[in-house]
Amino acid sequence: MVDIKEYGQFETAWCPGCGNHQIIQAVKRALAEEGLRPRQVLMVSGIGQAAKSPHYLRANVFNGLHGRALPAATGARLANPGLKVLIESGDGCSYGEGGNHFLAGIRRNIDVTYIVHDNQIYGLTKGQASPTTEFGFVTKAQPQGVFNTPFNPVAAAVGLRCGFVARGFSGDVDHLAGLIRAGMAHRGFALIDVLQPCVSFNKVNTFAWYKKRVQPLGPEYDPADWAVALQTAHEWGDRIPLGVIYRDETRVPLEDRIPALASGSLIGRPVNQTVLAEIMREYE
Amino acid sequence: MVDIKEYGQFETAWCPGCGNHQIIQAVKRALAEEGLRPRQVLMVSGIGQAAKSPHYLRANVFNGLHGRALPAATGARLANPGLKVLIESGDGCSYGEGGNHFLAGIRRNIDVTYIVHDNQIYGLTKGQASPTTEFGFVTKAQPQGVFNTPFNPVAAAVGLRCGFVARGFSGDVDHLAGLIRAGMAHRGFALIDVLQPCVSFNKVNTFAWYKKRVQPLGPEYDPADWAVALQTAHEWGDRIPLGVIYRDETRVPLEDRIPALASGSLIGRPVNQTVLAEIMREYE
Amino acid sequence: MARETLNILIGGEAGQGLVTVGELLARCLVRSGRHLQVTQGYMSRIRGGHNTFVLRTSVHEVPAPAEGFDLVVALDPATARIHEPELKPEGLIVVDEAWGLTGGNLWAVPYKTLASGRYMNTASLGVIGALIGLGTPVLLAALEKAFGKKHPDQAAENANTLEKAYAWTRENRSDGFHLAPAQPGPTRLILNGNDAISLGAMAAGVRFCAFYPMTPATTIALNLADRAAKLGLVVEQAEDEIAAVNMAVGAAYTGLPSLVSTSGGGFALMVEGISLAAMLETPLVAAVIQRPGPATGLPTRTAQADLEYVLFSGHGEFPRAIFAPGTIDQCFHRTVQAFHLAEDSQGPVFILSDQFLSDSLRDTAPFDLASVTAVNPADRHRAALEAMGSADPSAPYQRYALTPSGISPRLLPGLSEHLVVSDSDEHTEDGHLTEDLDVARKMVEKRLKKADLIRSRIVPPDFWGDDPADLLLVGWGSTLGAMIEAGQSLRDRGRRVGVLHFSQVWPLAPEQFLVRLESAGRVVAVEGNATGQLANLIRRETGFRIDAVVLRYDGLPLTPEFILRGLEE
Amino acid sequence: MARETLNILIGGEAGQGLVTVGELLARCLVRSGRHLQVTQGYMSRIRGGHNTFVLRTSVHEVPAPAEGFDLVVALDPATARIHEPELKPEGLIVVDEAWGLTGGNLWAVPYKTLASGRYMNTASLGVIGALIGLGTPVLLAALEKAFGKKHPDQAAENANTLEKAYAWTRENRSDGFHLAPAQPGPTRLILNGNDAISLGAMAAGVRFCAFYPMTPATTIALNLADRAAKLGLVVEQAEDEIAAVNMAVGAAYTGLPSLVSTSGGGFALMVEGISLAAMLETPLVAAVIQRPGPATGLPTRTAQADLEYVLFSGHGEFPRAIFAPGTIDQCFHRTVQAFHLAEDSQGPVFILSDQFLSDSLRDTAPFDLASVTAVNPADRHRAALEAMGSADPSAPYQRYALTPSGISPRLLPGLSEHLVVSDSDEHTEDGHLTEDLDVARKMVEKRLKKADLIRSRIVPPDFWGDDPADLLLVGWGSTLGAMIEAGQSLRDRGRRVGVLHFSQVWPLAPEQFLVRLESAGRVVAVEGNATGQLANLIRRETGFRIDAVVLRYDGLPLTPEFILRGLEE
Ligand SMILES: Cc1ncc(C[n+]2csc(CCOP(=O)(O)OP(=O)(O)O)c2C)c(N)n1
Ligand SMILES: Cc1ncc(C[n+]2csc(CCOP(=O)(O)OP(=O)(O)O)c2C)c(N)n1
Ligand code: SF4
Ligand code: SF4
Ligand SMILES: [Mg+2]
Ligand SMILES: [Mg+2]
Repeated sequence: MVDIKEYGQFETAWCPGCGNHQIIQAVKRALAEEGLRPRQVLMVSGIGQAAKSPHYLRANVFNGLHGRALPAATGARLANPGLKVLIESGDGCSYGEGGNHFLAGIRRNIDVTYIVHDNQIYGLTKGQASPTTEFGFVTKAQPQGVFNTPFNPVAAAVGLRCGFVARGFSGDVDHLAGLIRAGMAHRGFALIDVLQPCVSFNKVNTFAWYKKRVQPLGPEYDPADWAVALQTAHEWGDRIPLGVIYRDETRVPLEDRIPALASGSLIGRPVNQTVLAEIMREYE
Repeated sequence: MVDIKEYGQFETAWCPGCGNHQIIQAVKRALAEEGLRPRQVLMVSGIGQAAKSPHYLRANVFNGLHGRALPAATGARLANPGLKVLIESGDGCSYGEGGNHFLAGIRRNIDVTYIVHDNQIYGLTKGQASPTTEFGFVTKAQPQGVFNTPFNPVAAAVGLRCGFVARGFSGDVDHLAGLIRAGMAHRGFALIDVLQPCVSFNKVNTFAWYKKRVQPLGPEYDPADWAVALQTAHEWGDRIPLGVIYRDETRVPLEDRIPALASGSLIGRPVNQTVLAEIMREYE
Repeated sequence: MARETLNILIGGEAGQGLVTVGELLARCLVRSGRHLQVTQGYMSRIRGGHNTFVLRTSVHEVPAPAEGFDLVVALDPATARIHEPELKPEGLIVVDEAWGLTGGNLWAVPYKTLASGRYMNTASLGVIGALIGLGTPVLLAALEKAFGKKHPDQAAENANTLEKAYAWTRENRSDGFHLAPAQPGPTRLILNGNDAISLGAMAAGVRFCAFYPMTPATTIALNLADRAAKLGLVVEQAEDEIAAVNMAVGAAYTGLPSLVSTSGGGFALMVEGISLAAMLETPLVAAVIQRPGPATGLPTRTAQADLEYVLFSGHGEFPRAIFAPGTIDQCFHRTVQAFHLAEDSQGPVFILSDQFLSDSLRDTAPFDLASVTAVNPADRHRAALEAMGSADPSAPYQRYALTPSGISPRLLPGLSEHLVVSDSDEHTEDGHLTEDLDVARKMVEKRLKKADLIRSRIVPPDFWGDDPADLLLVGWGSTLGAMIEAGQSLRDRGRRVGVLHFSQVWPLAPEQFLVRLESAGRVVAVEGNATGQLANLIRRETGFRIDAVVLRYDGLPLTPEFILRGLEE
Repeated sequence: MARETLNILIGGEAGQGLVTVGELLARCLVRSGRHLQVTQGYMSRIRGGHNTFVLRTSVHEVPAPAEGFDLVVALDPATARIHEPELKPEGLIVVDEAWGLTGGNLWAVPYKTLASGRYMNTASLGVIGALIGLGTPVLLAALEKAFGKKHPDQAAENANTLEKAYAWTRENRSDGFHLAPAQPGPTRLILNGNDAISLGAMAAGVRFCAFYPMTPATTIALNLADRAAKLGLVVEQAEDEIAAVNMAVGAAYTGLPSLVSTSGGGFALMVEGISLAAMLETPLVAAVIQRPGPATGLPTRTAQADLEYVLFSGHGEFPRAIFAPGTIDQCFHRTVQAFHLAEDSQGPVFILSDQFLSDSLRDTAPFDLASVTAVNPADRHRAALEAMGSADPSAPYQRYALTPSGISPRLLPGLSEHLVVSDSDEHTEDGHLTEDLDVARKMVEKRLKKADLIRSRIVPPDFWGDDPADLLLVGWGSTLGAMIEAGQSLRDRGRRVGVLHFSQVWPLAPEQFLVRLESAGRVVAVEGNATGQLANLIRRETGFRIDAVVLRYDGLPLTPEFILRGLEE
């Protein structure tokens, strides 16, 4: 276990009362408890309020483009499988602009822990609907209310047989830190969708609203049972289950399948001149 | 019923033996049987072998960009809800490059019939893996075989509660034409994933391979039962179910929700000068 | 002595309501016959940080923002500290007594005794109003317009607070900052660049807008969404910018005048769609509101660094037009022109604005709506159909008929027996894909031919000042006012100065401006970028090498003072 | 009399195997000491249609494709019909007797009697080999190399068929098309532009390639994928081009020399990522293989119409370099340079090629691999670390330290105690996001400063011919050979002609070429586009107005004949 102080303490640009404050706390705690030092960690994000997270802890940081955290993280992981790669970004970034990468990343099963700050809104751009915004929710961009069916990321991920799917709540840091640790321990793509109140733009799904509904899954719950997981994942109403909803430890992460990575990171590996010359000779 | 001859007969650029030939036949038959005249129909496609389909029947055609058929179709439908809008494109176009639109289109529930020619390969670009290519399938781009878990579009769509989800087979034109008619009759987003042999690049999922596995759902099957549908949708092995896998007639299509469209197409509607002047006065 | 002009900064944290106070004050100033130009500076966050709302107001027209403040109204202590160095010698910083700040230019207001919690901003308004000599009626009317309907329960307390703060200020500080009296003339609008673009689009007949939120472009779509139901248009928030532009092309193909709005990073994702619009010969208006890049850059600041990027966006070759409004009025009218030109040339047309202009509230004469004709593709469809007369509807309609002008009669799908076929591949006249290379060549030529129409309608650059000039300032877009004010101040010092402003930056017609460049003593380009993009473009088009540049690229708008300093270097 | 040069077209439907025959023939020609240049023409379909594989071969070097065929080998009847008009007066069209075609230039071969089904192409090869006077050993060796391992069971029948067809041909037509004898010199490679780019990338140390399939760029990634396991690199097919470029930037940030390859429409989707690479100061090489646009255009044909598009891609302002190889050798070496320049300037560098060059097999001397140094970011990391000496690792490492050159010492994440922070927002020296506008200004200047390094390494344009020239042809990329051949043919007629070829099109250094332009009698730009993009760029950079243009934009490569016709106009 590493001292959490190594991860520092930073002033943030978030609103007071925002759920992001707790999430970053949980992330730091999980990293320290896993015994990871900042230099071993790469935090990747896109753009949005959530995506500022990597600036609020000490680690290697790749704060890329809106919606594109996952491909960047994929490239980084493939480059250096020695790095622990975490992604933190918003629901808009991850399921809106980045929706195609979400689908592909799960299929690719790259070993990253993807923490989505799901405030069901586009926070940084001042409150337009995100894919997870509830039906009927009124915003300046949706003055008649949202017409779209909300996206249930947990259900989608389980449906795609993502090897690790969890739902957390920013209001329960202990529980969340545990989920993040479990996600990091999982070898392969791990999704942790974190319910996060946005005090400025989401006046519907407030802290109280979540608090009333979230309910951690008990020890009797078996996340290995896919059919049950699928059903649990679709639960969203008076009860919203929290915890590891689905876990399949048998899936092989992409990194393990790529021959070039069998002997570890490619960084600094010199060009094999013999092989290169052989390749050139194929063109004779 | 309209004479199918209205839809013409065209030479194609497809390989002899390709499943596309049957699909276009089924589309024409469905259109004619639905009593639609070519002028009422807009065929939208992206880029790929499948996406050439709209050139092989008489209709209005929007053959857009690779992966972008659905947004273009959405714009066209919102512009003129009097048009019957069908999309025909490939699995790569629809689930690869266009994956984000697929997710969003289902949530948006725009009233289009989306026919995906699913040959489990990128045909036009000469045989790279598509999202639906099976695990282990070897191509020039995947010399060690595909590492990704294949995408099951039918299961994904049912999971997202798409209002109409069907699977067809190019080898059974009658059945397929029926599915397309049902898809067109459905008010809202209708997905028809059509298994289609590619004789040039997919030597695994051949006509015989499909033929041995596909099995139309019987009359006892109730596509209204979502839980059963989800289970059925995930079936992919020795038996591959064909037919309408899920149907929910209660979902309201987007077009019906937009106030501006309450009185029909906006095409040619003059600017209401009184309202415009009022709006300007808000800035006084 | 009363002031003709005041430069007032209201500063505070995001979420403190400085925009509310600022907008109320803006309305009062304009209602009372003053002119106004607002500059907003804000951070990429929702609460906290340091934001500013600067009102430059005068009894004369206000062409530009200026440096140096007469009044700094601090809603938080940081504002006082940060802006003290920018205070003019006689200037005043209004602070809250409760902060315990002291200093020569500070003036402490006992807000606690004047107002309670939620009415603090109303008190500020009262203080400022009294300080600059606005009457209570105009202040109360503005309050009522803003909150009357939304919060009728707070009306009385609002009015009370305002009057109390007003009275207190009059008693304690009656000197120094009163604005010269002005006669309210005919009604003026108060709106910013994005408001004017939205209004222009509505007047031009926009029927479809697809967007993905992106500062500083979002408000255009929000403006339209707000009026979508009553004006009859569809505004769709897309899953990404790629979807937005493809939806718009789909809607335009079908017959709706369509708009997309975005900024640099979002526009990147539209680039393929722009090329699509060109290939399908579909009218499309794209409003690109610039902010500093590369990448995410400074999301809430201003820049003029995407001219070349937009000009050469889209693979393959095709004609286009780019408008770059410099005033609110130009925002409106160039937008109207953009819709007409897109429709007439059947292709993409751009409006290139920036964050500064997009957020800059100004007073403007109401637009003459009656003089604006809306585009209506259905009318053209009918006309084209009539022109076809009794053409055999079973003969395929030639959507891409080769014509001398390059422009083909455009029918809309579903509105006649004729089928409308459009393909992103190279195509024959009937729209179907072809690999006939002779046809391909002709189609390239056809598309490029449409540049003639676009060229025939170029809005010439505006010239202001002395002709010939010893010094000619050349710029585009939102820098207009700063150039004119800098120019005027040099003229006041006896120099012969001209300003050449392009509100259309592509195409360029050398015959409209080259002699001005050649006859000027010294030509200086003034741009909000680091490489002089317009200067380079002018050289590309004319060979003329502009002598020097004054460039700003720190995210702030050009000011007259910045230009003057730059000219001295 | 033996021929020094032959222009041979093999034509047929897609799927008939004309590329197989063509490639075998190419190998035989080069093995037997001839030079070669291939031009491939194919349609956007997998079976049917009409494709061509043209081999121009000579005992001398073959700089360019040429018009007019000596031999047309028709694998289907359509080929005979389509290419009859292009046959030289003495030319011959080889057809299958079974088609029953007759005509002066037709020569019918009784294929049915020579070969059965799957061996038809082998028979063709035998026929052509005999016609042009290649010996059976070289033909058999080529067959063996191509099929020996893959289909050992067919070896005997293949050899039999070849010999039978060969013998039949020798008996029936021994005259006319024999190539002059040549001495096989030192080993030559046979490879096309994309092969050479791939090989250049491998030699330069590429370790990561992400791509989404797109003709004509796909083969670069396929070449790398084929060698990924043995050479130790990762090639990932992405879900779209956006993912591809962002993966590459992620991999490059982490320490791998990275490549993306695509064409115009796919590149559109990478534009935002290019801007990201610039902002993060991450090395990235992008190979853009041009085809005609706009939009999908002609997916399998050639063009040079995306120069400006690539040059101004990406919002915001940042330096870049664009290489435009004109030969196979340049494909290799410019690619190596691109990797080094990307690494040294810490930003995006482009290789701009086109379909013609990408598919054009040519003979080339083997590359001197020993002289190529691979880039190795880890070495630099170590060097930078050493230079930092005992710097306190708890003091934040300044990834974006402001230095006089604009280039900051670059560490890699995870390889030391120092944390590497990169942000697409404007950032401070330590990489964290900032809204300090003074820092923002300095960072803009820092990034642009890196242009100095790029400028210091510009590959000057190559000059060929007479100096000063009466006529100077100016071009870039794949048109090199056609320009030289056109130039030579004019020189043969007594004119003083020069050719100026840019294998790097950005940045331009006027001091390297302006005097050539100014001293030439007449300057003509030769480009594969419709607007003269290089000509416009030269004017932008130098003010020099090129007198005339010869432009081709029908999807076919420039030929010497096309240029000569264009010059006459
Ligand atoms: C390509 C692109 N499009 C749009 C934006 C503007 N943008 C910045 S943040 C954001 C939404 C953020 O929402 P979310 O991801 O949910 O994060 P939150 O702020 O709610 O934490 C958008 C649309 C951008 N930066 N880049
Ligand atoms: C933006 C973009 N990227 C890539 C391509 C190249 N491309 C054309 S078709 C195609 C794949 C087609 O596969 P699919 O959609 O499955 O259709 P099929 O040919 O198999 O019917 C690709 C990658 C393109 N045209 N545009
Ligand atoms: S706007 Fe919402 S998400 Fe953003 S910091 Fe504030 S509360 Fe948090
Ligand atoms: S390549 Fe495959 S999908 Fe394309 S036409 Fe041929 S068989 Fe059909
Ligand atoms: Mg959010
Ligand atoms: Mg396919």
